[in-house]
Amino acid sequence: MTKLPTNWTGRDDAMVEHMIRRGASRRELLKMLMASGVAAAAGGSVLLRASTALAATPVMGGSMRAAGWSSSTADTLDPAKASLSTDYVRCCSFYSRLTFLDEAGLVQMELADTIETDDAQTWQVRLKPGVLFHDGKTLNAEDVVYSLKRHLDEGVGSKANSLAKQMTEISKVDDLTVKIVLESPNADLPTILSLHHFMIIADGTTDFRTANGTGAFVCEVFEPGVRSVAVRNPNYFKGQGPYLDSFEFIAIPDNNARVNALLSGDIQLAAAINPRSMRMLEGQPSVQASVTTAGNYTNLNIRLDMEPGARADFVEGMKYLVNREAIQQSVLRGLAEIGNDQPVPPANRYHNPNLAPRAYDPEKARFHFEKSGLLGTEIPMVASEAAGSSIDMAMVVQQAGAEVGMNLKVERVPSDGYWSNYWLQSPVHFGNINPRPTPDILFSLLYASDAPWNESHYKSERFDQMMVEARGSLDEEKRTAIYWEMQEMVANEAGTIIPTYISNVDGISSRLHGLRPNPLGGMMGYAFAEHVWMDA
Amino acid sequence: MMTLRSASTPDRGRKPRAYSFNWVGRIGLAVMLFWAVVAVIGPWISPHPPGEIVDWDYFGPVTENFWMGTDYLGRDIFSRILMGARFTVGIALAAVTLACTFGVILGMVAAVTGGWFDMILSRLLDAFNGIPSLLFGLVVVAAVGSSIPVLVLTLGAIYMPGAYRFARALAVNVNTMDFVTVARARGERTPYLIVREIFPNILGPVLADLGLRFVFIVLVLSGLSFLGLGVQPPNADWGGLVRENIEGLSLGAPAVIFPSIAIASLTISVNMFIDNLPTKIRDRSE
Amino acid sequence: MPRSLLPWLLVLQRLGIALLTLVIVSFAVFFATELLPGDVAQILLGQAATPEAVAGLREAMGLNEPALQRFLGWLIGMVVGGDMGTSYVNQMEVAELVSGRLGNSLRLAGVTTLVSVPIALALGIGAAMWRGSIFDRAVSVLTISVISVPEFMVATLAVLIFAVWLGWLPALSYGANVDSITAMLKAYAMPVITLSFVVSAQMIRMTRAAVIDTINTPYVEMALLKGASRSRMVLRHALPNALGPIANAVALSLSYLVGGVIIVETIFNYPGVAKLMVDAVSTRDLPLIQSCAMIFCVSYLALITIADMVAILSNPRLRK
Amino acid sequence: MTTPPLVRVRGLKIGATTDAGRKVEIIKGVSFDIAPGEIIALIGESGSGKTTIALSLMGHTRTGCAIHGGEISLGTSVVTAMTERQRARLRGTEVSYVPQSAAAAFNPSKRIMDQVIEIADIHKLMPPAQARAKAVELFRALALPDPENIGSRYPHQVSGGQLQRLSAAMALIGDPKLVIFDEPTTALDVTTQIEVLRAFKSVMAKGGISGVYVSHDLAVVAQIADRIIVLRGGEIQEEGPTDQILNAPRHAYTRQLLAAFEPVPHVPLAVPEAEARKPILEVVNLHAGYGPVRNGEPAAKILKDVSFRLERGRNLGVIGESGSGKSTLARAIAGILPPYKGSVLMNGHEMGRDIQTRSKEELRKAQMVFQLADTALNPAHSINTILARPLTFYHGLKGKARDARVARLLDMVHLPASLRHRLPGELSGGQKQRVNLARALAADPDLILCDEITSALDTVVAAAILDLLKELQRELGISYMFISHDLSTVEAICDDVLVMLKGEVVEALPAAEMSARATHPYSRLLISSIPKLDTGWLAGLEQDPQLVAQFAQR
Repeated sequence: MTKLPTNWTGRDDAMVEHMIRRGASRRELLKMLMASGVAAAAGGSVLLRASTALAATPVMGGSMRAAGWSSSTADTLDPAKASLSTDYVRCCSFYSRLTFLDEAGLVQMELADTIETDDAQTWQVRLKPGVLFHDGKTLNAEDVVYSLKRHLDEGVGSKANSLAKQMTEISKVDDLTVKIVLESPNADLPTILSLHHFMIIADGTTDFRTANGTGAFVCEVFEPGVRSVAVRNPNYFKGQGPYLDSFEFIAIPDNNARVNALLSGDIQLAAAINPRSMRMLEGQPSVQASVTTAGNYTNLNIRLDMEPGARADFVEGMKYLVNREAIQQSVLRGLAEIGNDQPVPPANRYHNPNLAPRAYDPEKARFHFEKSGLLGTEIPMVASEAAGSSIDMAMVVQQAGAEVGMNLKVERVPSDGYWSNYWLQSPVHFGNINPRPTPDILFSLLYASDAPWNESHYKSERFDQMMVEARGSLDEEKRTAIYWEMQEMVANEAGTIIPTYISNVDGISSRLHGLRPNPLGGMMGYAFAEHVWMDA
Repeated sequence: MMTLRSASTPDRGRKPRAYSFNWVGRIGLAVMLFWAVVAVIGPWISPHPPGEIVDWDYFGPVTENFWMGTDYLGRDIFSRILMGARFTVGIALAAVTLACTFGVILGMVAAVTGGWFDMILSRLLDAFNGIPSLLFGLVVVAAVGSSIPVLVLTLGAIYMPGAYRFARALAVNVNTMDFVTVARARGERTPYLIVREIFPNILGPVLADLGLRFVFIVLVLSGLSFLGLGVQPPNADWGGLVRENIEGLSLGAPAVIFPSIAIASLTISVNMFIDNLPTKIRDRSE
Repeated sequence: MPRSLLPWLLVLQRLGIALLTLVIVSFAVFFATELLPGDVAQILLGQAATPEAVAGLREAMGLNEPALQRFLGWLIGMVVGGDMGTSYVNQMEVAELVSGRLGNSLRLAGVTTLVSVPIALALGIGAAMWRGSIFDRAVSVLTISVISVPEFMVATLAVLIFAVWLGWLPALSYGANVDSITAMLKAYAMPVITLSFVVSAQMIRMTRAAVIDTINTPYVEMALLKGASRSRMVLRHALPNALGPIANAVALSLSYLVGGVIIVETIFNYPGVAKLMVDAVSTRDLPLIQSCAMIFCVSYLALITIADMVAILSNPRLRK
Repeated sequence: MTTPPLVRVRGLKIGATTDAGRKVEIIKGVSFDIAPGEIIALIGESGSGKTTIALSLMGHTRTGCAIHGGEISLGTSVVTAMTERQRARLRGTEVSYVPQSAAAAFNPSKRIMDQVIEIADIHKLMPPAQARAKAVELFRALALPDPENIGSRYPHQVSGGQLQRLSAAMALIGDPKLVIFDEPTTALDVTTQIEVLRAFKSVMAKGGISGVYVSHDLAVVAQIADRIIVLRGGEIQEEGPTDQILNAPRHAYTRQLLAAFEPVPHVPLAVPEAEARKPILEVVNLHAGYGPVRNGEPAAKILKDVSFRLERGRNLGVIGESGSGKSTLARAIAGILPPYKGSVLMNGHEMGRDIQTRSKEELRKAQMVFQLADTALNPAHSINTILARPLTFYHGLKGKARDARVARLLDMVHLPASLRHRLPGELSGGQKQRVNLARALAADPDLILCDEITSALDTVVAAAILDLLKELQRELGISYMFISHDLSTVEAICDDVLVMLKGEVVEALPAAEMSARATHPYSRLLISSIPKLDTGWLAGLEQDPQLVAQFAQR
């Protein structure tokens, strides 16, 4: 390890670590370090150390226990039904996908050897040969066809049903080749196939009490709502296989209990730590925080097709009333990036950086409310624990409203049934959208006129046309330009206020290494298990 | 002292000394009254609106401006405790009144009428007792959401069977007394027997029981809040305050310590008061 | 009728009433579940619950029959064959899902009982024996404080102190990796401590009250006038006659240990029946909800009945 | 006396703290001696401090009480100077206790033998086998049936009289020098009382044991005590040999006590001839019982085929021992316990079986007064409320008229009008019973059913109540049905007497000549069992053992 200059103290060390945890960029950090008179070289070495000892050599063996935040008897090993982070983690360790996204958000091949297309409509997927399922069966095209076709069957209850619908034909060409024909051209298919729901299972599988996949781990124990134990798959197709001998996954829904378990050493990874627990981790040498800003957001939706959202001034007023900075600082404790009311996060290569977030301006908000004639009317905002941090956000908005004479009332409703009963239904409500890898998925899911999750009931023919155009285009520059414009349209015209992109913070033991951020979400896009190792 | 006397034993014109109780009970009473007053005047004396973020920092320490520190969002805990008093005391009181009113009335009716009515009601409520109360609360709140009336009704429903059982047992005892037989032999109807003959004689223990039930309701309410079901934000009862700020516990944040103290002070004081009531009021309660 | 048959008839009557109670509870639970918004298909699909998807899943899960019909089917299966049915959510046998959790719950309840009942009885009897002494006062202050402090505070503080700061005990307790006695003791220590706190207070108070009640009877005064020591008066004369009410108090406290421990299960992540029921409710998994409710009810009735039996056995007048 | 006394009490003062924290002196400086082998009696009304003094001889005071002054010595040891531990050593060995109610003083959950020999166990006097043998000896000496096996029963399995004798065995097992009897026969029936008294007397005499006999009943005390101490308000009024106290009382209070024993002959009310022959109450073949009704008959049949007539202005006494069904009879007549067969006629027309089917007027005509004045008055209501209710209920009186009537009623029962704002808890037993009567009178009834209304009262107070009843009858012309186990009370007020046994009327007798006219063996046994104020009565009493075996519930 590089020797540190003498005026560099442990306190400074902690400060740098803290800033990194808060998501400070390398440039900001260096600026800070320069200002404090530390040599750039020394600062660099601190950064290196602080952002986990990346350079250390992986160690084989050992076992770990990780805790997610949600679990119930509905826990499933069926990738189509997977709905909670817990399911994703398990699916990632027991199964493999055709493709996956790396840290940079680029598509990499997993079970697929190549994916080819000429027109973005007809695709040829060639599989890697000799991949073995846990039960010894060899992976072939039938497994892939079965795995993908399941999503079209409504009886399966697939979460990816609406995405999968565009695959009008899925057929076996030969033992290792599958042909996929889409409804209309979509250049993003390889990215879509990297979603967790499109894990490949063996042909004909209907029993998911245990998992038979091609993943890095074999399922040894699975108790829904309790735990799973995974052991190393000796026949893993990626060669040397995972570093860990085994890992146990549980869920601790209570944030405080999860953090305490991490601090006491009962678990080595605590997923999705509430920002307000950050102070508990600070100054604890045995734990670290791993921050990912993948693009998960909690947004305030105002339906444009009914009162009060039908009055454009109300929507406009709300956009000024949302104090994004307060939400970032107070609700999320700085572990967020300020959002500009559109779903494509800064980490995404199609993100439009020129679109400035609306500034908090109570006067303008008041002006618009007055114009809409709703000043003083009681308007309920529906929030729930189901949409993370929405209650706190609602309180910030409500307080701001109270200050300009806008009577917004927070209505907290139960998590159970929130998604079917309030989300998309209430005039003013909160939603929570998990990261999606491409703007096309986001737009077609959330903003197209016929989008299943059109949160604000936004309708624009032009937007729909642009979406189809970009989707079918293989010209990157053109795509980017279209996507930038679409982002502007959403920010200005739709009723979805996206105040921040929320960072995911995973608490990890200092003994755990190899965890890197991933655009598909926390815990390395839920696939951490095969990449991490433990200090001996 | 005066309030207690007139409330619990309306007809008794004994010498005041007979109802004096020791200093532990007096402290309990003083704390109870203190919180009752706070519950009423709280909103007028709180320095900040309960929802206002007054500090960009969180889990702030006790300072000149923020007497009990700030919470996880940087709101003033002192103001929030003053506001929470109204919800905690109010909801618990409403629920306990509801539970006791229905429980006591049904209990007395069952004791006096006896027979099938008594048997069926007792069985039903017994069965209800077998359902864990927190789970019941969770289910109800999951079904209809959490609002103050729902909380009051739920908590009231949870404790009604207990109040019923207690009042029934007392009323059965009183019902066998000769003065009830005298009234019955006179030709008095059931409502008279219940209201005039039995009720005054079970009032003392019922009030003592009501106090204990109040404590349980405060705790169940805080338990429900802990599980995420309580008063609508930005308001919160004390249990809700503890839950919101539980992360601050290991930091020793005042934001979690003061609401906890508030809960404990209320429940302990009620217990102290009840435990030290003069035996005349309490003796039939155990 | 012959005298010897009488107790059996009583037992039969008891059982009949218990069964009736269970059926009543079952119907109540069913209607309550029906009131909950959303059904299992909607919940399972979550954000993906488009009307077509919900309809498809419902069809596939066989949920298109009217709910009442399904419930009655379940009830008949339960009453006739003890068949708890199949979970809607994950197609597992409810019996299988429940058995492990119930084992956990019973183990936790059992260990807590073993720890708390002797301590509570000892403290309660001691406080009654030396009524008004420093010991009595200390016990009363202790019980009042314990009764007055919310359970989650006790639990959270226990975790902070013993797991996080001292590192003596694990912060979690979920039944895994219990391969030695020490490991088991460690795993159960924290929830057991918390629960013992919660349930003991009531038992201590009731025991003390019951013993004091009997101490005030003429036969205990008679024992005093025979020259018996305080402990003899209490242990040999008062206690046997206070067993009935004490058993009742213990039963009520213990009934809490099966279904009422949701907070402890949450904080220590202990997979017991209470959490299972919460899960079942949140997924509207009717067979599972019903089965859990039955378990709570049966355990409650069983405990109450045991308490009654103790009361009867300890009293020769009722024993006939 | 040449031998030193066994017990020496000098200037004994005992204080008590009330619930409200007030301190009162309940024993105000009492001194007396007990010689070895002597039995003294402590006589007094309730509240006279007789039990408190007796218990203090064991160094025991009840909760809230404490010995404040004076000295008690037992043999050579000074009880008042002892520690609690030393006193415990004394109890059971030097001085032992026979309680008022053996039924309450036996631990219901333990076998009798274990309790009887417990003293031997506590003080390590002898091995258990020897103790058991000694207990059997005592059982035999106390004339208990089946002495070998009675010890293996539970207390609820033996009768009250047996239990009382068993408690004496319990007291004697440790060979005490002094035995304290605390009203040991008060709870017993008269026929049982005789046997128990005899047993006590003989074992005490045989062992030369000293005794303290606490009682309110002079006639009983006369049979057993050598000396009598008369107590009142925690002070000794008079002390002397039994004969002297009975025959030549010096103190006015003693004379008052004795006077209450004098039978006051009852003068029947003069009623116009035409009225007199009309029965006010007629009971025909009345059957009643408790428990679940099957085939129109209750499980436990108490009253069997009772018939009688009560004429206007006359009083009917009903006597019998506990369990004879006399209270049930009153309840059946009042409709509280609906009879399942037979009928009750009031002024010639038949009344409904239960309260619901009777008219207000029918209910009003027959009023009932209960034995325990404490439980018959609602402790939460003021006297005014209690008396006003029947006035409103039956007569629709309100406001001033009602107030005036309440005042009249209080005056009729000789209670000051100022009492109307008090609660029952603040009244004495006698006052409460008067209020009870006043409430019955408020209905303006023709008949008052009096269920043992004087039994719980002290002799003097009871006598006053009887006087009041007579006075009211003269003024209002009402009739009484008077239920009692005490023959002298019945004699004092009734014209006719029904003797009841096991739910049946065995004989109807004119009250004035009961002993002379009784023909039924049970009536004769019952009448002969009443103790007389004569020291030689018990010794001279001869009862047919066959009769006794047949009827007495010993």
